[in-house]
Amino acid sequence: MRVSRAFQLLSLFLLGGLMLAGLGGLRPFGEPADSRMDDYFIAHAQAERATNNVVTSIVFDYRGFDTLGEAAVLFTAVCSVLALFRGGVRG
Amino acid sequence: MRLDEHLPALLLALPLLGAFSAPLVGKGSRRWVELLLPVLSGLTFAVAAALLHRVSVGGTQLYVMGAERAGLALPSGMSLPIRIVLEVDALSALMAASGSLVAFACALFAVPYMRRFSGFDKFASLYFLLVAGMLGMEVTGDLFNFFVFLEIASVASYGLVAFWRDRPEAIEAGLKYTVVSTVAALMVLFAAGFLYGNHGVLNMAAIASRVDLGVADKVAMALLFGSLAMKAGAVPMHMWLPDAYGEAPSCVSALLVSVSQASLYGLFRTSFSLFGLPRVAPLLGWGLVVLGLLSMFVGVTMAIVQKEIKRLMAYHAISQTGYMLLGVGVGLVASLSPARMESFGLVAIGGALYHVINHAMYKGLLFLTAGAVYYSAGTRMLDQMGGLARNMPKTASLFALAAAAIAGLPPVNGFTSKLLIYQSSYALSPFLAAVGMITSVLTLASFVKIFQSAFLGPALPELSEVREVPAPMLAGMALLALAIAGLSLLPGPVLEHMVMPAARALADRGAYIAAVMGGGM
Amino acid sequence: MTGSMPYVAVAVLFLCGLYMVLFEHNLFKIALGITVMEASANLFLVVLGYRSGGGIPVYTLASREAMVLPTPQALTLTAIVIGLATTALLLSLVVWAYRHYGTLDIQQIRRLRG
Amino acid sequence: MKPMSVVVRSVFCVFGWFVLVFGAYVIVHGHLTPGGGFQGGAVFATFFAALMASLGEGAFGESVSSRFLSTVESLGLLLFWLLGLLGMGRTFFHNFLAGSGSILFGGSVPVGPNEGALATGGTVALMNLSVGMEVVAGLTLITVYMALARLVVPDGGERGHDR
Repeated sequence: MRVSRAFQLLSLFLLGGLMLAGLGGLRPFGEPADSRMDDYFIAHAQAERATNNVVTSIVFDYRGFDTLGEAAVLFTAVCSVLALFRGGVRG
Repeated sequence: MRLDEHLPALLLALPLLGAFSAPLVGKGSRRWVELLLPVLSGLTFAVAAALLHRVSVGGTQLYVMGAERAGLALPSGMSLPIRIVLEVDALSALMAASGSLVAFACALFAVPYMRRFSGFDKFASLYFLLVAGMLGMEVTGDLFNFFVFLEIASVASYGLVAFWRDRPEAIEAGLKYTVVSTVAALMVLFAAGFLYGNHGVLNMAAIASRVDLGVADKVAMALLFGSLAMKAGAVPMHMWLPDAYGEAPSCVSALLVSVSQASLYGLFRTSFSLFGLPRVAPLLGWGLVVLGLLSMFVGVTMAIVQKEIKRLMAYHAISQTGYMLLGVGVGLVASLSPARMESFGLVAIGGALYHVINHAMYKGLLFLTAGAVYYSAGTRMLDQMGGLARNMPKTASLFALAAAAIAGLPPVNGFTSKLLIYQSSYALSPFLAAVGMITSVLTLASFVKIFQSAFLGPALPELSEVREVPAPMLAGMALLALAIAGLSLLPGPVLEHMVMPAARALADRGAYIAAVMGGGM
Repeated sequence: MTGSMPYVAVAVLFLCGLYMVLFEHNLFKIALGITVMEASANLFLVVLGYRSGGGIPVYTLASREAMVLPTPQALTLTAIVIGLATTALLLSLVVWAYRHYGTLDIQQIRRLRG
Repeated sequence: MKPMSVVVRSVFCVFGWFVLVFGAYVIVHGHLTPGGGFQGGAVFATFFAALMASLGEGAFGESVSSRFLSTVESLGLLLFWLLGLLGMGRTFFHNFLAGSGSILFGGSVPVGPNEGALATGGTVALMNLSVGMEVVAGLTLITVYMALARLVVPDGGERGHDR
């Protein structure tokens, strides 16, 4: 029990400290360090992909493969939930 | 349309197709799913093998998702990749081929093995998703995409570990695994966020070309290193692993070994390609070495006292992971000076990568034989087994082969890779090699004990009705045994054509970056 | 005058979630803690994408030229769905754990040891 | 879950349908306005959650079967996968419809702020639809199964493992 409490405190301070240090070391809020990739999307989404919504053009085109993965994660969760409760729900 | 150009995409598209269509196919009859599972797994393996061949002939393959051409990483006027790039170098192709071979063998094994349970279409979906997640982690060149595939593999394995929901232990193992590994995956997401916030890109090669090791970079490095080491099951973050491996159905445990190795791959990429700058290379290298020593020793000592066969094998998996961490760590420490790299660094990395493939094969085979024993004898407790070799001679001989491999007995493949690791780590420090050898002896003792108590000796009266397992299960095990035999009989060609190119690809940080960024920055 | 307040909000959310995951004994509260940590990750990604004075990156009937970075928003979308999937699965496992053990206290759900 | 009071039920029966319309709107206009398949699908699935909360869980079984939902989910995902595959003339996930002039979302848009036209976006719009299908069915399935979880018998009669 003592060891476990020590482990909990250690993880809290380690992870919390890392997080605070990282956030403290990040560039100031509202000033992107390098926005070339995003500026490309903003500039080209309409001409290249005929999409007014730049975010959607990224979600389904520029990074469409991520979205397939994301849909697969949701599908995985559905499959797991159905597998856990299989056999009981009719209809 | 030339198909061979699209191999990296097909490698991920095929298992996803299987996952999405399994519920539809399962509406017809279970028989169709039983056909779909091995056939698509086999096709995936064929694609992975073709990809391995293509990479070994033509060098690193790029695949830019959704671009005009597959190899067009940088659109005109841009010096940064903007799309998701799959970057398949020799290491990725090797890992993908070995992982998909294990997946194929386990799929063959799973068909009769899971016949006693309902929900096979859900099982097949989750299985395909686990394969897709594993392969995706190994071939992607994009940090956020890596996170997405990590999550696919994790969520699928949560569902599969808890698949036998009637056992409280399975639910408990699933819960522990879910909580721990969700937090780890969140850390990967935070790390991707830090790197994006600092550099404005998500492509791993592009990030690697701009890493400046400021505070945020270092934090991202620590988060990635810690969480991926945890997902790979390195001591002291291993507590979820024996539970998850022990409680999952055996065909899944065997595949989970390869899935953990995908995290290991991520750890190697993080240490070498992403952050392998001279300033932090010794730190990361010694970190890997320490994790490796701890895993080797703690894993094997915990394994000796276990009474459940799969739990015991799971602790051995931790201990074997230690060898890989040790080898790669030694290589990373040596990478500071070209002379040391040439004399033992590359050998260490090669040995570790060779051990990765060997381990995927023999540990997969061990878990499958444990599943076969469980299927026939109906028990997982070692003290309730005895004299099984009489009724299950084939399973017993396959088990003996895999046990010889994991213990590192001379003619079998585990020996070659361990020897390479001993040699090279001895060059760095004799202490490392000594720990490795002690671990190896303890492993041998442990497996001699299991073989003697479970398979030899007088047959227990309650086990006299035990029969050999059905043919597809034997076929799955035989496939892995063939792979072990191949790796044992041809160590030279395997090392020369598959493993050492992978080791060089891992060690060459510049080439990894240049493949995407086109050389000059 | 927001300064770095958004980062502070991320840190506070993260620490709250981490504390819950590490120190709570109730499985449901642990699941909530994970959800809070996921929320902090999503907030973190959105915060990274902000550009001072930018509007939403949608051209339909847009009024000003400057737009915030669209990539983090797309990433957040993905991360939210992934978080939702994990939470659903975690809660299903909690339901089963309660059914088997009759409790949600993690100190009593300990059959696997050693 | 028991049905709630008559006030809740009446309000749901009258206004619940607007949730469906709004969800469908968000899905279809994903490439023009903030929103898309995931968001619209989540809105749409709220309808079923509200249905079960207000009218009782029996109401769900009368309206739609989980077998049907599972089919819709798989079909949505397969459509998504297929749209990715069809781009394979160039690469996986290549948007082969955008600006092609095809009547299926093949229109092009002027650069800069504009009022938007529905028939643009190419596969982006089609993928929104397919993801919408998947999310509606998937989230509804999760809600239903977790709500009806207590009906599952703990030892479901499987005797393949040692318990």
